[in-house]
This record gives sequence, C-alpha cells and structure tokens, in this order.
Amino acid sequence: MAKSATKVDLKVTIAGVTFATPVWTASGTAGTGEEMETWTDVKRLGALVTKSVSLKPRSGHPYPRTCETASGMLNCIGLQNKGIDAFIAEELPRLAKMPTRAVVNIVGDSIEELVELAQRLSDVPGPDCLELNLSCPNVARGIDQGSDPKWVGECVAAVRKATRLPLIVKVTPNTNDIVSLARAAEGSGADAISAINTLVGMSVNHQSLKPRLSNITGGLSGPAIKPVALAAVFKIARAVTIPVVGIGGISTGLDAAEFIIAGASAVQVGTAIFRDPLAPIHAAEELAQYLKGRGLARVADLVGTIQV
Amino acid sequence: MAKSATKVDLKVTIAGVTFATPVWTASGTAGTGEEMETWTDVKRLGALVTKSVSLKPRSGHPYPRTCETASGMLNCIGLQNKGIDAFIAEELPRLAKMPTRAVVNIVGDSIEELVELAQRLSDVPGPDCLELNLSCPNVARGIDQGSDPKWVGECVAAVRKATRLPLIVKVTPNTNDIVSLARAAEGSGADAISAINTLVGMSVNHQSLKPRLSNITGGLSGPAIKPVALAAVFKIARAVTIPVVGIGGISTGLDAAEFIIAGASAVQVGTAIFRDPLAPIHAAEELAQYLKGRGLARVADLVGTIQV
Amino acid sequence: MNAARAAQLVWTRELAPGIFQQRLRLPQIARQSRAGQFVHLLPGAGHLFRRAFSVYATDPKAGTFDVLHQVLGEGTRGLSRLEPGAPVDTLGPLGKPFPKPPRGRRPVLVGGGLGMAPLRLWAVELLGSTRAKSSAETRPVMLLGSRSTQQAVAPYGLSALGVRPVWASDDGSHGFHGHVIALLEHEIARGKINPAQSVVYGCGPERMMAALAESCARHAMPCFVSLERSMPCGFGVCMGCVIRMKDGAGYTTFRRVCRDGPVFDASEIVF
Amino acid sequence: MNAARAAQLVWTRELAPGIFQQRLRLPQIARQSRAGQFVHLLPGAGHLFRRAFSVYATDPKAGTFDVLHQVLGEGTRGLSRLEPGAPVDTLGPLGKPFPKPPRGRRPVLVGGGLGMAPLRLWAVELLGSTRAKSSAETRPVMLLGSRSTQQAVAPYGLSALGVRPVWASDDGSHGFHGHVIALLEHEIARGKINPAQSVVYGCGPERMMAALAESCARHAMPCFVSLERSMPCGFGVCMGCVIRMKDGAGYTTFRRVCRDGPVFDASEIVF
Ligand SMILES: Cc1cc2nc3c(=O)[nH]c(=O)nc-3n(C[C@H](O)[C@H](O)[C@H](O)COP(=O)(O)OP(=O)(O)OC[C@H]3O[C@@H](n4cnc5c(N)ncnc54)[C@H](O)[C@@H]3O)c2cc1C
Ligand SMILES: Cc1cc2nc3c(=O)[nH]c(=O)nc-3n(C[C@H](O)[C@H](O)[C@H](O)COP(=O)(O)OP(=O)(O)OC[C@H]3O[C@@H](n4cnc5c(N)ncnc54)[C@H](O)[C@@H]3O)c2cc1C
Ligand SMILES: Cc1cc2nc3c(=O)[nH]c(=O)nc-3n(C[C@H](O)[C@H](O)[C@H](O)COP(=O)(O)O)c2cc1C
Ligand SMILES: Cc1cc2nc3c(=O)[nH]c(=O)nc-3n(C[C@H](O)[C@H](O)[C@H](O)COP(=O)(O)O)c2cc1C
Ligand code: FES
Ligand code: FES
Repeated sequence: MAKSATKVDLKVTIAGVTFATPVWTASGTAGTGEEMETWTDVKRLGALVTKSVSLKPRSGHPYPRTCETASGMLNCIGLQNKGIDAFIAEELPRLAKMPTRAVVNIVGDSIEELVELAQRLSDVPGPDCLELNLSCPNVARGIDQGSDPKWVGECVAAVRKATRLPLIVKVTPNTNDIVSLARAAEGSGADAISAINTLVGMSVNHQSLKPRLSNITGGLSGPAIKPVALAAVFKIARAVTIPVVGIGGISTGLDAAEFIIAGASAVQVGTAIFRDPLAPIHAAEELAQYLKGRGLARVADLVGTIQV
Repeated sequence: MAKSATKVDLKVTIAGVTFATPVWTASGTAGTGEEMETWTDVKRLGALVTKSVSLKPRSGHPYPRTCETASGMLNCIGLQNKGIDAFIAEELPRLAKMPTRAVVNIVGDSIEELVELAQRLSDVPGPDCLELNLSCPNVARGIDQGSDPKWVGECVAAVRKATRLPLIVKVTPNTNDIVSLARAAEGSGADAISAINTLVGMSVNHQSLKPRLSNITGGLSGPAIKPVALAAVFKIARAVTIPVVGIGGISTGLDAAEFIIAGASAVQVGTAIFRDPLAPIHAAEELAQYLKGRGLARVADLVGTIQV
Repeated sequence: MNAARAAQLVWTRELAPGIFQQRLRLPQIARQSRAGQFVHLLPGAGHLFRRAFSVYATDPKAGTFDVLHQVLGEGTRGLSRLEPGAPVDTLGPLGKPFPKPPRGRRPVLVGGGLGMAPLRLWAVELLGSTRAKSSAETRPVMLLGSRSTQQAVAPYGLSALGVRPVWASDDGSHGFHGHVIALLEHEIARGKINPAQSVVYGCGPERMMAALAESCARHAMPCFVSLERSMPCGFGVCMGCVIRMKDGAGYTTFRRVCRDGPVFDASEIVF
Repeated sequence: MNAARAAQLVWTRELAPGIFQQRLRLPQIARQSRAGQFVHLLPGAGHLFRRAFSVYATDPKAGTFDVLHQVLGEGTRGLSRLEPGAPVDTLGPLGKPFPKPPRGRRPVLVGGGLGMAPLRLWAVELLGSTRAKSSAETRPVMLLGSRSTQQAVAPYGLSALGVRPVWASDDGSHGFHGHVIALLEHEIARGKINPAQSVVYGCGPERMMAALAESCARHAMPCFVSLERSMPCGFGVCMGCVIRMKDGAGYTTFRRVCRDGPVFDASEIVF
C-alpha cells in the first residue's frame, strides 16, 4: 500500500446525502443535539442521529435506568421522548439550523405508526435522512418483530412508500440471522443498513437481590459488544449492496477504521459520548490520521478492504 | 433475612446427581481434566465438564484461534478433539477415577451423530451426566440448527431415547428467543438447561487488514458477556421447571451468586480459568462465604430469589 | 463551545478514614462554578465512565476548585490515589445551581454526610452576597448530620467566615443525638428557626431528602434539594439520571437530574 | 497440586530502551524451572489474561528467577511499571524444557532479539552439566542476532562463565552484518561450526525459526526451536496456542505450544 503525504478527505456519500465525516453520533446518546452544541463543535460531526422519536410522547421507564458492566453498560431508558408533535415544533427548527446532517431516528409500535412518522417528517425542513429503529430491545414487542425478516420487509416497504427521505434501517442483533434482516430491508427499498443496536442483558445486585434496572433487562452497549457488532457488520456488508453504518462499542478512530475495513461506509459513536462528548470528533481526526498513514485519500478506499 | 453463623452446605442435586458444589468448569476451558489435576484440587470442583467430543476426531481451525477483546476474548478453536473412540479409550478411565463429577459434553453434525455419541457414553464407566452442545458457533451449521426450537426438540428427544444418563442441554444465545429453545429441550426430556455458549464476534487488525482469527469470526466469552448470560438465565429459569446451569463471564463467587439469584441451580466457570485454574474453587469458597453472610444454609435457598 | 479539559491535581487530603478533599486546577471551573453545580471527573484513562462531584470550594484567583468525596468503589478509589500533578479529565461545571433565597427568608442549609459539600460553597456564596448587610437575620444557618464524630467533616473554611454548623449524629457522639431532620424540628420547636422566614436547602442521602421535603412541607417552608443519581453522561444526553415529577405526564413524567437539576424544588418531585 | 502463587518483584532494570530484566522471588519457580520453560505472569489485578515469559535466569538458593522482556502492549507495560515488593501472580514453570544434546553433538544456540532469554539459561545449564569435562568441543556456541547495538542485550552473567556470544545485527552496528541465520551459515562455511557434530537450539521470531529450521535441515543438523504463541491459558486447557505438525492428522494436526512445547523438533512442525 502506497504511503504518501495524502490530503485526506473524510467526506462520505450515503443514499445521495453527503456527510462531512463518516463518524456520526448514535441514536439515544446525543439527545436531539442541543447539549452536543454546548459541548462539541457539531459541524465536525458527520451527522447527529437523534434519540428515537415516537408518535405519542413516552415517559420511559423509572430510575434506575442504567448500570455499568464490564467494559460496557446496560440501559432501559424506555424510549423517553416528547413525541412527534413536540419534536417537530421544538426540536426540528434547531436541528434544521445545526451545521451538521440530521438523521432522525423513528420508532413505532406498528407499521402504521412508522409510516405516519415518516410522512410527518417528510413535509418539514430538517431531516436529511431517517433511521428506522426496528431493534429497540426495551419495548415489549420490539424484539420479536424486529427479528422477523418478513416483518422487517413489510415495514420498510411501507415506510419507503411514505417518504422520499433516504432510509437507514437499524436492525437488531438479538437474532440468529441478522443478515436476513438486512437483506429484507434492502429488498424493500432501504438505502442503508445500520447495525447494531444493543444486546439484551441484565444485572443483579447480590446485596438487595434486585435487578439493577427498573425494567429488569436492558440493552448492553459499549466496548464489550464491539466484537459482536463487527461480526454483524462484516456479514451484512458481504450480503447487501447498499451501504452499512457500523455501530457498537466504537470509541476511537481505530475502532472506526476496523468497522470500515470490515465493510462499513460510516459509523456511529454511542456510549463513548457519555465519557467524552468529543469522542466522535476525536475519532474522525484519528481516522484521518490513520488513512493518511496508509496513503489513502478517501474513506471509500478503506471500505470493505478486509483481507479474508 | 436472618443472618446467623450457619454451616453452609454447597451440595446441589441436579437430575438426581449430587455435585459437591454448584461451581463447575465450562466445556472447552478445562480440557478433559488432566491439566486441572495438575493445577487445582479437582475434588473441590463441582464438576469437570469436558471439552466437546465428536464422533470423529477433529483438527480444529488453524492458528490464530484466540484474541483478546474488551473484558473478553474470542475463540475459534473449532472443536479440536480426539473423537469418541480415543476419548473413551484414553480419557474416560482417568475421568472415571477423578474425585469429581464428570459431565461429558458432546457435539455432532447431525442428530444421528449425537445419538451415537450418547449411546457410546452410556455403556462405559465415567460420565455422570451428558451435556449436549447444541450451540457452538464455530461450526458451519451449528448456529442455524441450534437456534431452531423444532430441531432442538427433535434432537433432545432422540438423544433422550438413546441414554439413561442425565441430559443437560446447552442452548445458543445467538437467537432472538432462547426461551423457546429451552422450552423445546424441556419438552423433549432434557434434565437441565445450560446457558449460554459464546456470542458470535469478530476482531480486525487495522494494520494487516486481516481478521484476528483464522476462521474470521469466533465466539465471544468472558466478563463482557455476563449481562447477556444473566438475562438468558433469568428468562429461561422463569420459563422451565428443570434446573438451569448458568454460564457466561463468571469469575467470582459473587458472579455465581448473581446467576443463582437469577435462577441458576449451578454455574460453570469458563474463560476465568485461563487466568487462574483455581477460579472455580475460589468462586465456590466465596459463594459459601456469601451464603453464610446471608444466613443461608444451602445453595437451594438462594436459587431464583430475585426480587422483581 | 465548552469541552472536557484536563484539570491538574494540586493536592489530596484524607480528612477522615476514606474521606478525601482534593484540590484541582482548572481556571474555567474555578471561575464559572456556582454552588449546587457539579463536575464530572474521569478517575483515570482506564475508566469508561465519569463520576459526579459537587463543587465544594473554588478559588477563582488561583484557578482551583475543590471536591470532597468518599471512597466507595473503583471510581473514587482511583481518584483518591492520584498523585499531585496528575491530569484529571473534567467536564463541567454541570447542572443548575441553588436558586437565591426568596425575599425575607433566611437560608437554612441541611446536609447529611458529604451532602455538606455543595452547601458549604452555597454558604460562602450567600455570605458573599449578603456580607455587607450581614446580620443574624440573613446569615445562613447550617445543620449537618453525620453517623459519628469520626465521619463529621467540618465545612472547609466556614468557621473563619463565622458560620458554625449545628451538628447532629446518629450515635450522639457529635452534637445533637439523632437525625439531622429531628435536629431541624428541634430547632424549629425551640424557636431558633422560624419557618415563616426561612428557606431550606438540602443535600444528602435520598431518604433524608424525602424526610426533609416532608418536614418542610409540613412547616410550609420552601425547600430546595440537591439530588444524586448514577450519571452515565452528566450533560443531558443519555436520559439515565431521571427523577419522577409530581405534575409530569408522558414525556415530562421524568426529568434529568444532571441537567434539569441536580437542584429541585422539593415539592415538585416524587421521592 | 501446583497452583498460581504470588512472586515478589525484587528489582527491575531497563537494559535498553523498553527492554527490562526483572527479578522475582518465588522459590518453587527458582528451583523447578529448566531452560526452555516459561512462567505465565499476571501483569496486575485488572488484567484478564496472563503473559508468557521464558525463564531467563534462576538462583535456587536465593529463591529468585529472572525474566527479560520488551514492552509491547499493556501487559508488558504493566509489568515494567511495578514497584519492587509488588506481588506478581505467577503460574509455572510451564512447558517442556530443551532436550539434552545428542551424544557427540555440540550445542549451538541461535537467538534473535529476546529469544536469547531461554538460550541464556540453557547455556548455563549446559555448562553446569559439562563443566567438569568442559572443553572447546563441548562448550555451547551462541549466535545472537539483533537489529542494532542499541537493542543487543548481553546474556546475563554468561561472560563470567566463559561463553561469548557471536553477534549479528541487521544494520551491521553490532558484529556480523546481516541476519543471524546468515551468520550461522558463515560460521559453518568457515569451519567454526561442524554440522555433523552440532545440535542447534533456536529461539526468536517465527520467521527466523523457519529459516533456521530450513538451514539446519539442509546441513542435516538436529534443531530444536522454542516457539511463541498468544496463550490464553498457558497450561494446556484452551487449545488456543497451536502449531501445525507435519505428520499430524485429525486431532494431531495441531499441537499446543504451551504444553506440548514450547520447544519442538524443528523438523516436525509446519511454520
Ligand atoms: C450531582 C452529584 C453530585 C455528587 N457529589 C458528590 C460529592 O460531592 N461527594 C461525594 O462523595 N459523592 C458525590 N456524588 C456521588 C458520587 O458521584 C458517587 O459516590 C460516585 O459516583 C461513586 O463512584 P465509585 O466508582 O467510587 O463507586 P461505585 O459504587 O463503584 O459506583 C458504581 C456505579 O454507581 C454509581 N453510583 C453509585 N452511587 C451513586 C450515587 N450516590 N450518586 C451517583 N452515582 C452513584 C456510579 O456512578 C457508578 O455508575 C455525587 C453524585 C451526583 C450525581
Ligand atoms: C512461551 C513463551 C515465552 C515467551 N518469552 C518471552 C520473553 O522471554 N521475553 C519477551 O519479551 N516476550 C516473551 N514472550 C512473548 C510475550 O508473551 C509477549 O510479548 C507478551 O505477551 C506481549 O504482551 P503485551 O500485553 O505487552 O502485548 P500485546 O501486544 O498488547 O498483547 C496482546 C495479545 O497478543 C498476545 N501476543 C502478542 N504477541 C505475542 C507473542 N509474540 N507471544 C505470545 N503472545 C503474544 C498477548 O499474549 C496478548 O494476548 C513469550 C511468549 C511465549 C508464548
Ligand atoms: C442510553 C442509550 C439510549 C439509547 N437509545 C436508543 C434509541 O432511542 N434508539 C436507537 O435506535 N438506539 C438507541 N440506543 C442504541 C445506540 O444507538 C447504539 O445502537 C448502541 O448503544 C451501540 O452502540 P455503542 O456501543 O457505541 O453505544 C441507545 C443506547 C444507549 C446506551
Ligand atoms: C476457548 C474456548 C473453548 C470452548 N469450547 C467449547 C466447547 O468445546 N463446547 C462447548 O459447549 N462450549 C465451549 N466453549 C464455551 C464455554 O463453555 C462457555 O459456554 C462460554 O465460554 C461462556 O462462558 P465464560 O464466559 O465463562 O467463558 C468454549 C469457550 C472457550 C473460551
Ligand atoms: S446523566 Fe445522562 S442525562 Fe443525566
Ligand atoms: S495457551 Fe491454552 S492450550 Fe496453550
């Protein structure tokens, strides 16, 4: 591989949308961007992916909602969000002005809800992309449906018809066959696949004999799940022709590079933001350094270069 | 809860077999016991669960077979084992004499193979129990079959007919519904369920652009997966009436206690043995201390005491 | 744009077994922090999550701030073992400070254990703003509870400013024998505190805050409490650190302690 | 029953940038270790896995043993930073030692980089067993390769025993200019080493060992190499550390370096 003093271009284009860097925030870990504006230079984020928004406001689960685990954390936030009306009225105007791409993540209990959400978001300025959360493990029916390729296909097809916005479909890792989910999404018109969401997990307090989360189980995220996420991204990228957005345990630029080598066209940084709001920006910088060190001029030159 | 100076009895009985402690070794992490005899006092192990044995000898995958990950490791050993003939000739006689319970873990490519293995092991002294590995993620067809409740049911039914040895069925976590697998096993005559095996994972070397494992993907184990394992054990224990053996990221007696609180009747220590061959024995000691501290006289008094 | 920055550890003092005061240098925190706000410190490079500590003292001229903490687990242990000069990754100041006392109400500061920390800075700020017209009527009153003498840490530098905390201890070894809420009731009963002319600021274990809220409600005293939660992010993005609101519904059922608090009007929350 | 035990760090010396010799006290290791065997050290309580190091020197009377290592990652960094007196959880001695030289063959020890470590102990053992009848014909010959002078570490205490390594260095700054295998060929060519009366013991990077095996095969010299593998357990239970055997099939295709090795007859393995 030629090593030269290349000027590195971090821009990536996914579903016709150009992102300043391939390093985005992950849904549920950067709110709707307001706090990120305080603590980071948002224009250096590839995209701000918003916390899942649902049709009706949701209260989420009671405290305790999180706990630390070995190299990771569990959460059972329970999709607390203000609902699409307030989101459009209060959050979108700010998001529209934010000097970064806004990927709006939507979640629903039914296909109809997702369709309505997609429609509502299509008529307003702000969203550059939609991300369909078909994988949140914290809502009763979330897992079963999200792990059924047939449902995923129907769901994506319906939402596809409802909007012209680029569609990223976020699939669940709590399945024996994430590849079929991705294929179903692709077959129904998804523009990209994002993976992975959290793994179902639990923690027990041996003093109180109680679960450490109010909802008993929750979603596992952070470095602990990085190997699971990498395997998922690698397999999906070989099975579909649309871009894959890698998520799971990414903290640094070298983590990002590993996902891109395995086939991701972009990545999202989640849990690592809690430790440092600047994590995605630092990761993008480190990724640029890495590309430069390898003499690669563009991110695309690294995508899927894994040698197997 | 009464706290008194109880004398703690660690004995547990599962499927009619009594084990000196509820802390066993996990398959593939203690060989067939020979090395454990050198490095630990095996009579203080609840049981020695052997590395999976198959009908024919298997070479396993080339090096590199393991790599470290955040709070865990990946492996793609590929079930290297000497096959049932050599196992019975060379290993069983020693296992039969070992002053601990021998749980023989068997793996096969087909139901017929598993049936034959079970038959072969039924006629010889040594095995106190069989553990059916229906979940190894390293063999091509392992995952798909192991995550199909129907196949699991058929498989267990067939093996059940072939042997009178107590049957522990080890189910895969690489599924959307581990509970159905456990139910299928119970319905077909399993005496106990063990969970979990490793999660499918992968690691990439960003310098060489190569996967870190020869077989590209491998199984993730260690503290990183403990939350996933606990959730699985909790759910299974509420869904079946047979005992559950908890596995996944257990290193200490308090880890063991958490699994037992969540519903496990016994546990297996795997990856932690690599750090310290005495880990299961120390865990049993710490568990006894813990029980004593809570004024509990027997392990059974802790099983499933989770307050939800 | 703010950002996490490396503070420098100036010194560590063990005030009581397992209780440490640490001075850190980071001018922006020293300058910007207001009583009730907190800093989110990374105990070391190997840690995945930060730990929240109330700002205990500031010296804007020297560019330093102090925290007071108790070693509970890995995070606080890691911090307590740092060598002077060590960098400490610091996010802050975070959260909303204590609100000013309503007109005509004298601040009564009620703390339990290390809940004393933000109250100590609050006392200093209150004295600063009222020093000129400082009188027996406006000076803050401070009631502090601890388990025993051993655990009772005197608020740093307050006696020099003329504030002498009234102590309560569970075992009677340090001041009033009993709970600090019992002490508050006692002070009200013997006329030392006049509910009609007081406002209470509390910080301490959640159960104590619940009891304080109840007591204040009974005496019709306004009461503001500073709360603790496990805080993955500390700056408002994870929704992990929530508290239930009395008048909440749907999305507003729960609010974030890190960003909407940590100080809340005690009458508005469900303990 | 053996078990992992806490050795005590006696001292650490940085011999070259990033290269450390460490002396540890643990009588059983000092007494039992034979050249070619290794210890599996836990770099600290926070580590999940041990790290393998050849036993470099032993002092059975003092109950100490030495390791020689290079800081590569977290494990070796952690070890190098320990303070004297620190406990180091130690499993060992592990693996099979170097086999004795066949009759009439003089041992030629060929090392690359820190592969020198087990060879140094082997030289000491060989001298011990042949000292009485020590002569030019039975004394071990030692050929060592390094990248440069800076990285060339003299085998501890060997010169006092009269063994002077012949050096090769990649950049020519230290002895023979070139690879240590080229040096071996050179010594054979100029009659210093007689293949018919020599046995080779090698330790170093795998590629070097492959080249050594090839060279020895060509000269019909028996050759034993000590190999390295990533070792999760080190005592034979995980099957992670395997090497492919030439005559293996099925189960015997791969053997464990930790327990069936780390020393192998070079002619039997597939590099
Ligand atoms: C706004 C705020 C201000 C605080 N101010 C102080 C202070 O001035 N002095 C002081 O000693 N402590 C203070 N705390 C509590 C302090 O953050 C915890 O004691 C600390 O996080 C424990 O960390 P650990 O790793 O040592 O303990 P561990 O018990 O090992 O921590 C394990 C986990 O539990 C969480 N946790 C446990 N208890 C608490 C708690 N009470 N509050 C928050 N998180 C908790 C930790 O964040 C972590 O996730 C404050 C907390 C908050 C939220
Ligand atoms: C039998 C044996 C004897 C050894 N003797 C010595 C010695 O005397 N001196 C010395 O400096 N080194 C020796 N090594 C190599 C030493 O074990 C590695 O350098 C060390 O494990 C690196 O650990 P780390 O955490 O610093 O590096 P990292 O690179 O961070 O380690 C990451 C992972 O790679 C593994 N790894 C990477 N390279 C090696 C390697 N070459 N061998 C084994 N594992 C590796 C580690 O075990 C770990 O799993 C020996 C290895 C073996 C197997
Ligand atoms: C506190 C928290 C809240 C989350 N909320 C959402 C959510 O609302 N919608 C969603 O699609 N994913 C959500 N996720 C999942 C993340 O977007 C991401 O897929 C997952 O955390 C793995 O990435 P990480 O390891 O980098 O955190 C959440 C994760 C965390 C930790
Ligand atoms: C190196 C290695 C080899 C394993 N081999 C087997 C095996 O042969 N059969 C099996 O059923 N499980 C095997 N397992 C899985 C373990 O028995 C256990 O289910 C898993 O590792 C989770 O437990 P742990 O986190 O304590 O290691 C293996 C695990 C490891 C790490
Ligand atoms: S700690 Fe994350 S929102 Fe408060
Ligand atoms: S390191 Fe585990 S078998 Fe060799």
